[in-house]
Amino acid sequence: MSEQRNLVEVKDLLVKFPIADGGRRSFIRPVDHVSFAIKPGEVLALVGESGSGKSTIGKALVRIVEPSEGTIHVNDQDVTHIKRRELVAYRRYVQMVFQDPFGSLNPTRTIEQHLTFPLKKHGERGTNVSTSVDELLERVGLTPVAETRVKFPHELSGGQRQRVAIARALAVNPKFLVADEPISMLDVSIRAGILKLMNQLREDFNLAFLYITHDLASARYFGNRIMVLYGGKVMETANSDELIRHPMHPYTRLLLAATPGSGIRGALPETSNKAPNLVEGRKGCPFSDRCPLVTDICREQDPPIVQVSETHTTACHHV
Amino acid sequence: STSTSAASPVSHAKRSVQSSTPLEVVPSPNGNFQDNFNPFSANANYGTQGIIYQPLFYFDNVSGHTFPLLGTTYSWSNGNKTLTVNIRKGVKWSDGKAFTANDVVFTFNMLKHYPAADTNGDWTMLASVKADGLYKVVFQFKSTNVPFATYILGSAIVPQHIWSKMGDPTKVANTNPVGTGPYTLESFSTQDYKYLANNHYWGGIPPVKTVDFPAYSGNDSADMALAKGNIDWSGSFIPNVQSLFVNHDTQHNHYFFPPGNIVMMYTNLKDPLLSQLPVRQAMSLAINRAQLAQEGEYGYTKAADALGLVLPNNAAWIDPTLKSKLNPAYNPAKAIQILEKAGYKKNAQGIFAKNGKALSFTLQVPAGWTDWDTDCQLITNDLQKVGIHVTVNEEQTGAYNNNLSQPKKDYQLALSWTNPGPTPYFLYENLLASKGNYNVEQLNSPAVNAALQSYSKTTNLAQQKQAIYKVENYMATQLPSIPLFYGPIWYEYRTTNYTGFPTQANPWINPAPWTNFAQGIVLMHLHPAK
Amino acid sequence: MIVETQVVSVPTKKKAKRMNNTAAAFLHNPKAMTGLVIFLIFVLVAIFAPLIAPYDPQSTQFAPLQSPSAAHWFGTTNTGQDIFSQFIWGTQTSMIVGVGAAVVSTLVAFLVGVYGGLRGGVADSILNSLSNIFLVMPGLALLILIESYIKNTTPLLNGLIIALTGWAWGARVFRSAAMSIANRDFIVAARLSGAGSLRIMFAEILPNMTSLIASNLIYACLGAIMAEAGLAYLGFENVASNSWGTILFWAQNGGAMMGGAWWWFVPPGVAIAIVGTSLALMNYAIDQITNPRLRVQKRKKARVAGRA
Amino acid sequence: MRYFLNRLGFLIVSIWAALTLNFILPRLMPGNPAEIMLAKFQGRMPPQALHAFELQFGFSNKPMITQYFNYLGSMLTGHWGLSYTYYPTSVQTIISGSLPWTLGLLGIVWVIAVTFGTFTGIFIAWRRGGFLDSVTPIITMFFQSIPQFWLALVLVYSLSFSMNLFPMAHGYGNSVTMGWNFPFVSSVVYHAILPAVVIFLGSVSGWIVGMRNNMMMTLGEDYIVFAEAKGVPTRRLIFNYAARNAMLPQITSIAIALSTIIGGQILIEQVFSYPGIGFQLTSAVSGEDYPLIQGMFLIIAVTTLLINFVVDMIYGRLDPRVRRRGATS
Amino acid sequence: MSDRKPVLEIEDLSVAYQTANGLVNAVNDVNLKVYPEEIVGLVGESGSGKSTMAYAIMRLLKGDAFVTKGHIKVMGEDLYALSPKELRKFRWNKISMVFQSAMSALNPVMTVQTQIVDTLTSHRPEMSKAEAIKRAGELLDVVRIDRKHLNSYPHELSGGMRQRVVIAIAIALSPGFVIMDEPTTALDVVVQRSILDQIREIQQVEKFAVLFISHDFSLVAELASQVAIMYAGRIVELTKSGTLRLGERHHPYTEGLLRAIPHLTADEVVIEGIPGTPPNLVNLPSGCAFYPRCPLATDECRKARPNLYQTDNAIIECHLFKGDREVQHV
Ligand SMILES: Nc1ncnc2c1ncn2[C@@H]1O[C@H](COP(=O)(O)OP(=O)(O)OP(=O)(O)O)[C@@H](O)[C@H]1O
Ligand SMILES: Nc1ncnc2c1ncn2[C@@H]1O[C@H](COP(=O)(O)OP(=O)(O)OP(=O)(O)O)[C@@H](O)[C@H]1O
Ligand SMILES: [Mg+2]
Ligand SMILES: [Mg+2]
Repeated sequence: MSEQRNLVEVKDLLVKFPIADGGRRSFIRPVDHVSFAIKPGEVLALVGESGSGKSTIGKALVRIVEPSEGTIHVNDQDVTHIKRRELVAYRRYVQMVFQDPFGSLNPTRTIEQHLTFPLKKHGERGTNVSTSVDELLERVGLTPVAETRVKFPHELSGGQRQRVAIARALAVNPKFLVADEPISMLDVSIRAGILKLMNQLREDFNLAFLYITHDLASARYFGNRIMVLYGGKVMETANSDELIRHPMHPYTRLLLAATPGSGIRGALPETSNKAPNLVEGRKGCPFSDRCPLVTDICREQDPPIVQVSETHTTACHHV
Repeated sequence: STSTSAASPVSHAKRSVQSSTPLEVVPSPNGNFQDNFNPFSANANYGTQGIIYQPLFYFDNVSGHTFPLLGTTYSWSNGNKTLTVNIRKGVKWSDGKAFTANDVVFTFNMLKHYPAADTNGDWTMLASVKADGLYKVVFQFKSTNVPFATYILGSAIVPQHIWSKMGDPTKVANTNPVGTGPYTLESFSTQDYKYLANNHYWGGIPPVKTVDFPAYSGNDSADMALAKGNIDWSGSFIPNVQSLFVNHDTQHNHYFFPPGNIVMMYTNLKDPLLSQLPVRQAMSLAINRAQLAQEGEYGYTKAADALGLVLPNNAAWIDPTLKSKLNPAYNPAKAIQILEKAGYKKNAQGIFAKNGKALSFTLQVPAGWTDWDTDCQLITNDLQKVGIHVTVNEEQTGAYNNNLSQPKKDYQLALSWTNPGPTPYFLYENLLASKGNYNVEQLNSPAVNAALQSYSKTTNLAQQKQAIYKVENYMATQLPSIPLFYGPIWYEYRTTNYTGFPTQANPWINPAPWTNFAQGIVLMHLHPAK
Repeated sequence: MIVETQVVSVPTKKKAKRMNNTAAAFLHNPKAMTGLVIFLIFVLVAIFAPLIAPYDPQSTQFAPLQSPSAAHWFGTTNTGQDIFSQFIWGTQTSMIVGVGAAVVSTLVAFLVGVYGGLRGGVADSILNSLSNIFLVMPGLALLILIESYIKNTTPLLNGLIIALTGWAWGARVFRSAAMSIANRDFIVAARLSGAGSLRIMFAEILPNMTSLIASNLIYACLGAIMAEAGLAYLGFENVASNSWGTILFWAQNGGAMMGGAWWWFVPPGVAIAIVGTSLALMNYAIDQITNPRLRVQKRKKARVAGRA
Repeated sequence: MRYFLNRLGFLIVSIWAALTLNFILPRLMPGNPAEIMLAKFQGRMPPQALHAFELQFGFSNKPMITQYFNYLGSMLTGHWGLSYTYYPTSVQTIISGSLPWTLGLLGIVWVIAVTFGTFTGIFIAWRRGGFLDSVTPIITMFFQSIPQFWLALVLVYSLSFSMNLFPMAHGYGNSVTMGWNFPFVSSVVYHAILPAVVIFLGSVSGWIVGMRNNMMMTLGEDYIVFAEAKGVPTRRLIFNYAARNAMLPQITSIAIALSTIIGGQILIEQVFSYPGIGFQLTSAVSGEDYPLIQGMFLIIAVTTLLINFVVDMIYGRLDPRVRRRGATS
Repeated sequence: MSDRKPVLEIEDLSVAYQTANGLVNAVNDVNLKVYPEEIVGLVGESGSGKSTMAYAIMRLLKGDAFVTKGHIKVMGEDLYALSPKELRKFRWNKISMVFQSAMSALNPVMTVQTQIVDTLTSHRPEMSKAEAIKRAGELLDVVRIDRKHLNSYPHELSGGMRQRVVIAIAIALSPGFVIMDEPTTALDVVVQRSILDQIREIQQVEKFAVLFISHDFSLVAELASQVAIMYAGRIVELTKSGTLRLGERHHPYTEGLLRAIPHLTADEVVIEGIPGTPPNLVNLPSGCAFYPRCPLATDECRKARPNLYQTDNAIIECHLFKGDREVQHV
């Protein structure tokens, strides 16, 4: 796997959003110089707390939000700022599955309609379309197909809807899927099914994933590697097992401590509910406000990314 | 030189009884009032000209009578280029100062100095105005124009001691008017204003102590108030006046709608088709005027005569030889004959045409003048029957006026009014003289011009009549425009509180309360009902 | 490859479409049905006006000011026109104006609101300010201002003007709805699968706004009928045209009220009130249907109790 | 503060828009003001005087852009020109004479309608499903659907003309003198009753139904259930918790309510010969008095905009979320 | 279990919603006891009737929901027998509740202080304003929020802080029993954890009993001493939380849930979902509600509703446990 070329290569990605702040226009940076690469068939799990910029990275990848700086290469093509036709073509390569299975399907359209549009849009015609719809539904386990096709989203359960959403993403035969917390709104009993389905898709089609989650356990289960994000910056990246067993960054440790079932238990810092400051112009490590190890340097300087091992990097002054 | 003594068949009644019941007057529906009692403003409140300010003479166009007000007599000399007026003695301004010839001279010189205030255009004819002592004023004309004296003598006179300090008379609201008339302003508000009797009025003590002018927004609210007996004297239009007004109190509620002017169908004589007499004749014959008067005008008026006279007001001026032609004929069959004789043939649409030109016209009418709208509808139908096609164009009043009054007239047919005066001359001059103010049809007839010219040069009634006869003949035969019906003067009155209003039996003066100068005269003739 | 998950079909009584559920709820709502039936009666009258109206509405062939009789159900005017015929033709005009203006203004509102809400940014700011301005401008005053320059309008032109000045409220509603829908993931998903803006507006968003659109149509229709009547009554409409407003104009002009000719001014006024109420009823019902919280439950059992 | 500036900005922009609209409209129409003015005299004016009038009204042939800035300048400095119908009275004099009447009547009725509507809405929402809840909206909807001028005419005819219960016209009796004296004030109140009733009937329904619906929505909110659970007394629950929140969306719709009321009032003042702006506006329109029409429209627009601004400010006070968030309208 | 009088006693409780499609049986014949100072977890999938039960206990069911059957006693008092006035007094003094979503449980237009003070003064009219404010400050101390936030509006607080405020309001009158309906689901893991720690801390000080509702197994397992597992409106198992792991004897549904969660630290991660979807509550399956999804279902499961069986650590409603002692109540 490691010999393969990267399918997705993100370098120094930066996304800015304007915010209204006391009348002046200023910006927040939910994604602040993030770099990573994903190989075909690989799953990169992106964990981090709410508002840390996970979805924004995912959306930048499928080009729903416009990257402000940095580059995104997919299949060696620079897709950072492509427009129109190129973009449409690009989106046959990458697709996205969303968190909320209720919101990601149009309540007024049938399952069939949800699937036929992308199929047609990407060139399929006539009876092909119908067979393709059947195939897709079968592939995601929505049988009996004939019954499912004519249903409206509200007639399906959350898990079934999420399957439809995956089927829709698959309709264009992508090589890369951004899965933005696809199971977090689902019931425990159904989550496993979706995770297994995605696992299978990875194996069957060598599909690569950016798997966004805030649940370390599922990240470890599904992800080959885990990337921990805080305040728009990458804190730590490592192979899944490695990260869980040998967390280096204080934030990763905090996360693990908060996750039931982890060996690490420790007092959570008092300030643990303070949201990271994303406003452009802030200095130092974004975690410095909450970090138990914080020193002056943390507040002043961006920590450098330290290569701990071949597959393990972390960004902390104290490692 | 001839001296004309102003004849006044009805003199000011001198009476000492004064009733304190206010007289409620609604000249016409109105928006809110504004505090403006400037006699030189076209928008001054009702009564400014006549109840407060007065001219030297008032020339009535309904009765043809002349009422001497601040003047007593006038005479012409110097080849009818000099007009000498004797001023009434013993007149006081309502602030107690005496009125003299100097006030008259001042007023005219002020108009000369501020042409914008000279809305009668007095100085287009005047060369100079001079006082000859305290009670005589001499007007010098640039050229002879006897009838023009009506305008000059009819101009309101203001006190020198006040207006000399006012500055530009067009820019003042004159909220505290001081005049010579029978009343002074008592109070003003936007919804009503009141006049109070001027007990030092030269004509005697006014019989009505307070005259109240309330504002009514529309016909309906004014009509309701009228029906309810809240209004004594009104000049507003009422549909079904008999049932809606008179029947509420047959003993006291009265109305009388004397003809005020003539509503014409103007034909643009610059139009190649309309300039042809047969076309105009056919149109005139095809229109059922009686129906217009009955349906369009609620039967409140009559079909107009063919000569362009306002009858019976102008009855004294009818050319005896034209008596038979007085009533315009309604004869569609003959209209068709005339057109056929003139070489017109009906085309596929059933419209008469010659040389490929069909008799198809647009007829302009001001939007929202509902009675005229109905009239136009009827005219369209009438003309359609004889093969003349008319499309009605309802125009906004501004545009409509524009189209008719601009040097380049932009219309084919138009329904419009005429501007009459104490004698037919004024209407004719306006309508037919090449330079007439309302020569909408654009007639340019040397014969008519000459006849009118000869009228204006003389003070001799017989000569004037001869001139008028000529024009009457021209009207009857050439149809420069097509008279349809008389425009009525709306006038309702109630005799519960006061009597003495002009009546149908004795229409001695224009009875509408909105008639400037006449209303002051009428007020002096009222007396409290027993 | 096939993931073993059996689909337990969620029991639905019939394979009714979702839309039909709302429609069905509408049809089962007594207020809505009353409104709809009344409105449809007027629509039918409007459609079949030429067949229903016994006489030429403008013809002055009858005796003036007759009170209602078998020959003249609503009597005659002071110029001898048959008021019933005028009323029927007026129904047609007023319904065309109402429905037409409703459609036009809703369309404008939809385009402005949804486009702005979807697009965001400068375009949205401009469109939003524009609709806010139109929203706070006093409607009738604006109409009168416009009418003062273009007098003598036909009812249809008036309808158009009413529509073009009256879309702001709808645009505002549509915009906020579009904004909340635009943030929903299915719009993003549609875009990802290649849908363009137009498709998103009309195929993805529009069906999700049917109740808003319906309620806007109703609201606009009511507003247009009333505004047209007001304008006509003030005389800002070709008086030769035939609408409820012009009947009132002529009635007022002809002193109907004072002359006791109630048959002349009562029918148009009452008709407007009835049509208006029918529309308001439908609107009220739509609110209740689409917003479950507004629904009042008719409980068969006591709220607390429940001791079986 | 930010919210305030934002709203102020909107106020200024909309006033500018109203001004510009006011400038553009007459210039889009055929004919120029001079000709329209002359038309007022319906041919009674000798041509000799025409030029005089052109001078008086200051008709200009300057370039559009110059005219525009002159216009903006004079509008802002309160020089709204001279009325055609009431020349030489200035437009602002006329308006200042009628504005108090309109604002007075409108303000009082509006306050009554809002208060009554709000309380009724609260009440019927609290007793949802009750008799009043099912009947009140329908009755008020019916009244709202009646053309107001028509209702006004019917009432004037029946109550005033036939039954003598109320005056038929005007803002006060002609026999009283204006001022703060009892006869005048009572006469004003007496004259305002019928117009007020009509405006009230025409506008109250929206408030009732709107408040009811908002109340119902609010009553379903978690914080109401929570407050009820934690034992907040019913009265406080209804007014401080539910009604206060339910009123917020109502306040934003004040704009529409206000312009509806103004619209209705224009027609109604006409019927009652009420000496307000609406009556003045309609007569200005029939008189084609363009400076006056423009001034009227402007004052109506600006008044509405100002009231909206005030309402926005109140809204900001009532809803703490807004102050921060800035304008979301 | 304990001889003390339970703070909560639910007997055969059934709750239904009246809908257009028929009666939704959200809670069916539920029995449950909670003893003083005890934390009991209530776990179940979305829609299994957890919140409905909580509302029923609080007598807060609204509109179309009503208790069809059974009794609820809180501290020996039948809430449904109280007059509205008594009810208002009883609630919050004796039993309070933390709502599912803190954002919507706080009135957006009132400051934190007002909302806390309202709670206090509504029940203690004798309390002065100043006293109430002082107490409000103390309560914020308890949930570790800076007192300066007394004058904040809810939207000015973070999600975690809001939830703490709601908790503060819930314990304002020191009730003996607090229902917590998924108090942390909407929050971040770290925040969630710190709030849970706090709840535990406060609970240890104030000694109230808690019914803790959640759908997160591992969370509840750490917090509660006992866990009730709810499926389709029934409590299918009541178990000691320490035994919630694979390998112990559990209801097939519980086992399915345990298998469905990937474990953070386990060496080998295999997960298995429960096939199918929860049943329609309008017409429940005749026998065991779980049988359509149960891998071990027999014909009997389809026909008859199972009885309750007491195992070493749990009470389980399942035919598979026939060998164990049958009990009547949880
Ligand atoms: N379109 C946008 N405009 C402005 N700010 C945005 C926009 N989208 C996201 N943000 C902000 O960027 C930050 C990161 O958001 P993002 O959705 O990427 O977080 P996340 O890690 O996915 O959080 P969650 O776990 O809640 O989904 C947040 O503070 C959010 O408010
Ligand atoms: N107002 C209502 N009308 C009809 N059915 C309802 C209503 N509220 C809830 N239900 C139904 O009752 C059942 C139980 O709902 P409840 O809210 O108690 O579930 P829950 O276990 O709390 O779920 P969650 O974990 O999602 O909060 C569900 O099937 C739900 O669909
Ligand atoms: Mg996200
Ligand atoms: Mg719940």
